[in-house]
Amino acid sequence: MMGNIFQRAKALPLSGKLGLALVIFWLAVALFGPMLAPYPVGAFVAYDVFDGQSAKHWLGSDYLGRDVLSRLMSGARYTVGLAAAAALLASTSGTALALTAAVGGAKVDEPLSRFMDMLISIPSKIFSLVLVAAFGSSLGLLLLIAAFTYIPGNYRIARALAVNLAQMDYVQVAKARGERRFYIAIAEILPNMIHPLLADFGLRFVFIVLLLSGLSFLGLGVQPPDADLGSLVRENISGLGEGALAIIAPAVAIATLTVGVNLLIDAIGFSGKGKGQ
Amino acid sequence: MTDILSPYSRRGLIGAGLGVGAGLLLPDSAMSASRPRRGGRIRAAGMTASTADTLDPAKGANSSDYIRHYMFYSLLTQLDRNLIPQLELAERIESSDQINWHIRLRKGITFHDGATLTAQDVVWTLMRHKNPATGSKMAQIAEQFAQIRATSKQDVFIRLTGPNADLPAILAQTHFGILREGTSDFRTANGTGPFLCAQFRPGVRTLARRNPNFWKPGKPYLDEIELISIPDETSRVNALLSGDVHIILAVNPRSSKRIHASPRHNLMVTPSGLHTNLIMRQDRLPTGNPHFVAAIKYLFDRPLIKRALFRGYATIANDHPIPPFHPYYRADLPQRGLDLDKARWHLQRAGLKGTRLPIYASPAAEGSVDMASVLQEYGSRIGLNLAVNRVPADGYWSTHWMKHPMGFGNTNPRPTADLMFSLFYKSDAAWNESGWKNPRFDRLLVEARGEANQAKRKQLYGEMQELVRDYCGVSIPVFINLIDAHDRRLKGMYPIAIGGMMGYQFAEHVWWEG
Amino acid sequence: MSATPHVEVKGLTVTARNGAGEIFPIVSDIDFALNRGEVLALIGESGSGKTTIALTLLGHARPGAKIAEGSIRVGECDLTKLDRGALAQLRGNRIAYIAQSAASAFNPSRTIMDQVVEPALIHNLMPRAEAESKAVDLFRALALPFPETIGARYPHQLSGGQLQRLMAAMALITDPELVILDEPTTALDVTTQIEVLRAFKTVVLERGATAIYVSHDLAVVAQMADQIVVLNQGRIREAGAAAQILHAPADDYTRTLMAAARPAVRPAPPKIALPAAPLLEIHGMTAGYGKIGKDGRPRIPVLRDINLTIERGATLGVIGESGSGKSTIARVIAGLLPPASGQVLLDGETLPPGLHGRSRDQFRRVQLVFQNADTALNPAHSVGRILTRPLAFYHGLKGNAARMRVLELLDLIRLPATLIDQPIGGLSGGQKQRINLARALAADPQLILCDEVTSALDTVVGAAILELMAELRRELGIATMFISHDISTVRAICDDILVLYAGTMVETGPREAFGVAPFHPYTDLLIGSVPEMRAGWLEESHAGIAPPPVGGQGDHPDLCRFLPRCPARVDGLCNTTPPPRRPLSKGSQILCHLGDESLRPS
Amino acid sequence: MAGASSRSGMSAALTLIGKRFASSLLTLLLVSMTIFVIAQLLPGDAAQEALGQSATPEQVAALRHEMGLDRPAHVRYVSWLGGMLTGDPGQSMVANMPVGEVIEERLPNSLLLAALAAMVAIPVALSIGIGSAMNRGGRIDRALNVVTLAMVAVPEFLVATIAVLIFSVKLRWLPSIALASSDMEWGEYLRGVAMPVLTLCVIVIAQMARMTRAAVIDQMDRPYVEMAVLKGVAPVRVILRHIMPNAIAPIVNAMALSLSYLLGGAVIVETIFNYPGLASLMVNAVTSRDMPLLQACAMIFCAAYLILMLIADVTAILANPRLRAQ
Repeated sequence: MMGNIFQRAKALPLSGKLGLALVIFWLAVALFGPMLAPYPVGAFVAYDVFDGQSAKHWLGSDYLGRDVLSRLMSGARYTVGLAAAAALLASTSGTALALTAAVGGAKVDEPLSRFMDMLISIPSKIFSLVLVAAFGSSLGLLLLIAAFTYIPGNYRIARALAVNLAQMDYVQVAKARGERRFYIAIAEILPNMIHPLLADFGLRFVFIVLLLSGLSFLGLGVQPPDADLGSLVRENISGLGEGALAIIAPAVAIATLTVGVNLLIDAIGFSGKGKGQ
Repeated sequence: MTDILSPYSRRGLIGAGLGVGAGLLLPDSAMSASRPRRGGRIRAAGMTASTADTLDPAKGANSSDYIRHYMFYSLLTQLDRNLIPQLELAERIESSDQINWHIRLRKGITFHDGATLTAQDVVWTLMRHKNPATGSKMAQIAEQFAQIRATSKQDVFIRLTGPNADLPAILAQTHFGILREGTSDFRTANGTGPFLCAQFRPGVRTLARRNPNFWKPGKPYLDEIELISIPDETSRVNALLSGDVHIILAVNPRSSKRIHASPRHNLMVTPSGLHTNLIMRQDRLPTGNPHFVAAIKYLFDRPLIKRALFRGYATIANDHPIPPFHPYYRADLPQRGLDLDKARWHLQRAGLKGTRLPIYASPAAEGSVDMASVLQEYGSRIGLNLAVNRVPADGYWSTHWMKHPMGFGNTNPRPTADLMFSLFYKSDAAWNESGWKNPRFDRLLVEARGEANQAKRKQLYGEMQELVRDYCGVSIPVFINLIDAHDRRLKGMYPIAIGGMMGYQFAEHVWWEG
Repeated sequence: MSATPHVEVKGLTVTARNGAGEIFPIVSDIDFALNRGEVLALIGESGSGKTTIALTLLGHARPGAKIAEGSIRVGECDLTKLDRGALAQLRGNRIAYIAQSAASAFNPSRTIMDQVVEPALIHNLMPRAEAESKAVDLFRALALPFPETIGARYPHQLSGGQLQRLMAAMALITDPELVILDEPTTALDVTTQIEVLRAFKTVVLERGATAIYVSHDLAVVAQMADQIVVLNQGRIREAGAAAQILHAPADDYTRTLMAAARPAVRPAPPKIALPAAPLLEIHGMTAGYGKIGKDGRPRIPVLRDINLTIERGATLGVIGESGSGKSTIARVIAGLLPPASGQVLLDGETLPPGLHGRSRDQFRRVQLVFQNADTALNPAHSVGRILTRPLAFYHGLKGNAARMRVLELLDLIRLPATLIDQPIGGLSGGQKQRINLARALAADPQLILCDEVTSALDTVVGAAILELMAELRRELGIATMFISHDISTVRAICDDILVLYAGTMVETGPREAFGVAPFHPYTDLLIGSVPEMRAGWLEESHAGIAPPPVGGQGDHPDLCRFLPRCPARVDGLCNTTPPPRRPLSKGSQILCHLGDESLRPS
Repeated sequence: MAGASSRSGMSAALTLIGKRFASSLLTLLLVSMTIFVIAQLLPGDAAQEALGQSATPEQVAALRHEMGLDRPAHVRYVSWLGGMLTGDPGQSMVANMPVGEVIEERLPNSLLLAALAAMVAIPVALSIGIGSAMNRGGRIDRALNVVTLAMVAVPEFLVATIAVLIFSVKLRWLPSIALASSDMEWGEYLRGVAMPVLTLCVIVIAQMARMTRAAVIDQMDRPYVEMAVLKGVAPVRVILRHIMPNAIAPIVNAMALSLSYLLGGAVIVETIFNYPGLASLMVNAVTSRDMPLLQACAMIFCAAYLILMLIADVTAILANPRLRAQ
């Protein structure tokens, strides 16, 4: 099993390897970052704010004189975890609904599509604002908001795929065999949607990272003293004028994380496709 | 920290106390350098923009409203740079018993529509605050107006429900801006102020043109002021630095470095009684435990807050709401500081080691989120597990404020010590934030209000400060300085401690040297 | 014969790169030459490299492939030495290409005329007006209907045969010296194929262009080629004059190809003593798509008044051209399409019309095998999983028992047991079709509905599948409905035959009845259109000749559907009165006004 | 002939528009109900928010009565809906103006900003998408892939702030705030919105470019493309004349989705550049609990989305002769 994964990793193109390396790096940071961080995430350790790089503080200090490296290492897990969980939730629920619509016929499809239109047409950040105001900010709510925002997009793509696949002969064969809709959706249709859905997952992941940072701009992010990467950028934005590391470091972190995820997924999709043909 | 959703503060603006000494000026004392001159057009940026923006002075809810109202309306009195009420539309204000007041108006003052100001206008303006339908922010204060009537075309008689020597200071609040009798349409402004309202688009902009018939000769100096709002602080500072606006309100201390670095701009710092305070509800546990309260008060690293949160633009406070520059400030009270040992001891006495407590903070209360982070950090060192619960500014005051065992409030300065204590610390006050009940304090409050002797009064207020400091469930770590910034060519600026931009009154006083 | 050949290919090797990045040859050591005006046929099965070679004559290799070695000379130019621009100058100008499937090779969003004149315009050969009038001339020459206005149409509005001819017009608009025809009739019905072949022969070849004709069908090639090159797995097996290859093939592989093209007639197995009720009966079935109207017909009717019977263990052949509704019969029986009216009886019991309400056992007894194993087998599943599912679903077999049964099934269809864990993607077309069949067998059915199970396969592979089916039928006694467009296959393996035209049964009868004339005019056309493996057949065949003129058509919905194409139609009768169903003396029943005496004898 | 098919195209489009109209009304109804229900969950109401904390209970009660907030929720919703059906979106509770007037002031600003952003973003996205599709797998393609991904990944407030620091504060080329006002000249206006437009473009270009690339590549393997190449058609013409007519439908669809973001998703851009648009108005309506205004904004965003989707679908019909004929 491990050998298999290793082999597949070796077979990836260069961009895929780079993506894999970045993803592994950020996963490791998300998992072990809080343990390895040199200072507690909320500790005021530097006398000066927006310090530059130094031996004590590798990435300088933030707007309150906290250690940027520590905050980055602790914050990565929120971005990685939230975005991954929300993207996963959005993808699975969007796909599940799309499958329901594809095998359920117009009676299911029509109301679902109206519901999705509704979700997609309310601006997501404003929607988040209302929900946070109504229910209070929590990780769970953030997760739900991000997921709900991106369900319709996934639904559209998954539905188009599933409707096409539902016309395939093997689905007809399964129907003629007397299979139930659930089996058809799960066993016959779903496995053939995985690659495009993975690519979509990658893009949703990026969008969710972006949405989370957008929400942090509106003051709706993770609870302090913790902060996701977007919040780290946001809270240090006043350091931008002086080119503070406190803002550059999390911005670079976001970019490498999202680009890495997508490079990897592109590469997997590519090699997967090659195999299928 | 600034948030587009948060009005600067939801508390009504109230002028500060009486007779405050000078000494608040910054090195850039424009007064000496230049003579006032006419002309010029500037753009000013406030910090709140909303469709709720209003031209009705009674409804003024935020700094942008106050600035706007000062441009278009005049008041009976106005606080000067020493926070002493000066006569404006009133020529004379007199009372022998502090209950019955007589006000004589200046002659020949005209509204923007050409009508002449009469006593009837003043009576109508003041009385409308008592009508709930007006929605006045001063409704509570106006309750003490027992009777107001015009005794002649120039004379107004006011009878209060009880003695109050502070009436002139109370009338200096923008909400009491004088309207023409019967005004009901607030799509434009019809006042007696220094500027005419050329355009008013709520949430977008206000365009003010010089009032050529303003009753103060020579004033105002500027031809036109465009007042806009830029809620995002970074954007506001950038707009100033890029020359798009000429004066901005409410600069974050963190941006002060950038403005200092600009040769074209000046900072104006206004020390004030504004503070963000921690509330520990006395009617709830564990915050009702006096040892817990004491522990928390020892846990604030005030110099750190002053330095890190406010970059030094703050005054260290002593857990009571009277700032050091206030005449009734009690200087001999020992300053409380960070003392982890004492905090730990109190916490042990409270028997609360290891408990987890949520602490509610919001961008609505300036600096509270970071203060909570500071508190949490130090709490963790003595085995106190505080969980910061940041909630959005939107709805904070109605949903969270005073509703949790631990949360933050944010209080603007009040014109008198009496008002500050009566509104926030009296046992039965609606905004008794911590819900503490101290009969001695309540007695002192009544006594001080009736006391004519200034020295005696100072002593009474001093004891009240001590009581609040030691027993009240409110902790005030620092008073926050107000920071504005403006183009160097804008002259005539000086701080007035009741608010930014010269206590929101800059429009009348400044001139452009471009 | 001139001294230098017009086209000469020497030592041609085309390579491609596989997933692991290794380079391997797809075709190698190809040599051939042909003179001006000659037709050379490249013949072989799929994967033989015939299209790859044909494309190199345009200097083109598909993405991932590369012309690695050799020379390709057309006239004066060596195509391997030309750059992109120079090649673009040649293509669609001096060398033209007619693609396999005109339906997909025409751009769906542009008008035919736009596309037909494009080669002339981009090579600046003539002004648009001239090009258009030339195109109209070509349309006329190619016997296209409405030559003046057909150019304004879009591809989806035209039939496959028409598009194929239009593609020829597009190729000829620039008067090319070399035309490459890449399986130009493979996707067509036989009855259409003969028309297209005729058009090609008169217009393309008689204009004196040199041509390369790519095909897998020896009989078609026999009509067109002067020379034949037989390819197998990227190499030339045999090359020579057409007559020699067709009549005296020297190579074993060529002989196998020839043999597979003529299906062996298999004797029907001895009939078993029959119980009272036949296995499957269909009575008065009408089916289609869209809402069912007041007259009981669906808005888009596909099948009308279908009656048929399949005895236990018997094989019924259903034949018709594409769009005739033959697959729809299978879909109705399987329950995928509920009929608008009529009944389907299995073992004397009425089947619920749709999927809903059928018992698992009813499902089990009827199994559907689709034409294209590539789409009928879920590419995400392994061989084992595909075969296990019906075992578990119908018989509750799990674990080792299921695995044992899968191995048995693999053995039954002559596939190695090692395939069990393979993903479907890696199998060859023939292997897939066997799995497709085995999946149906796994249900232990009484009736298998085989929808064109061999038409997507190469002849040799298809012949093997037919052989396998015959064996299974002998061993297992399963009844079969064999749906096909190929009358020779149907005649070879079926007990009874049903000819379908535009959703109506035009002729039904035992297989023997389809060996001798007279036939229903459509059956006659069908049989007459199957190319024979000899030169000159195309010229001699009477199939596809123009029908006699008739007056206006009545509006009765049951008028003969074949009327517009029928060479035997009778004015005043066929166009006014619905045809009766009548028996012929040879044993079949036809839907026609004409009878034994008036139909064309063979 | 061409005339006939375009006429049938129009009728197909009209049929679609008719059908869509009905389902759009349903969607709008659904949105309004959702907004209403969620807004009911918000703490406080317009009266409390307008009066602030200094309010006395009598004041709040009086204002509630004046605003009609003392009626039960369903009554308020039905009366709002009734107003809507007669074309009256009601009175803004906070601004004390008809909602129509408030919207009238902001909507043109939002539309103009979105239109300008679209005018810049669409050609750029098309060029990037087509460019990378033509170089599929090549160096340019891979570079553009990473660049577009990175563009999506950078938080928009960072993009905006960096742009302000460079173009306004440092270079002083462009104003840092977009002051849209009716008495402005076009040149001045365009300078003012240059950076908001730029920021919005950065956000939407990447997505549109990626979809364009995918749609073009999807067509590139079709036999008709090979046919065109074998006719000697030059690469650029292959893309423009042969591939684009077939790829246009999914591209327009993706663009419509992205463009719908330009209206409602511009909150952050509107905030940073202080642009008086609809999104910030809606945020304002949320914080002041101004239900009629909030509903009106939601209706506009929803309608804009539905219209864009309709445009995309009509384009798909008009571009596809097969759909046109139906």
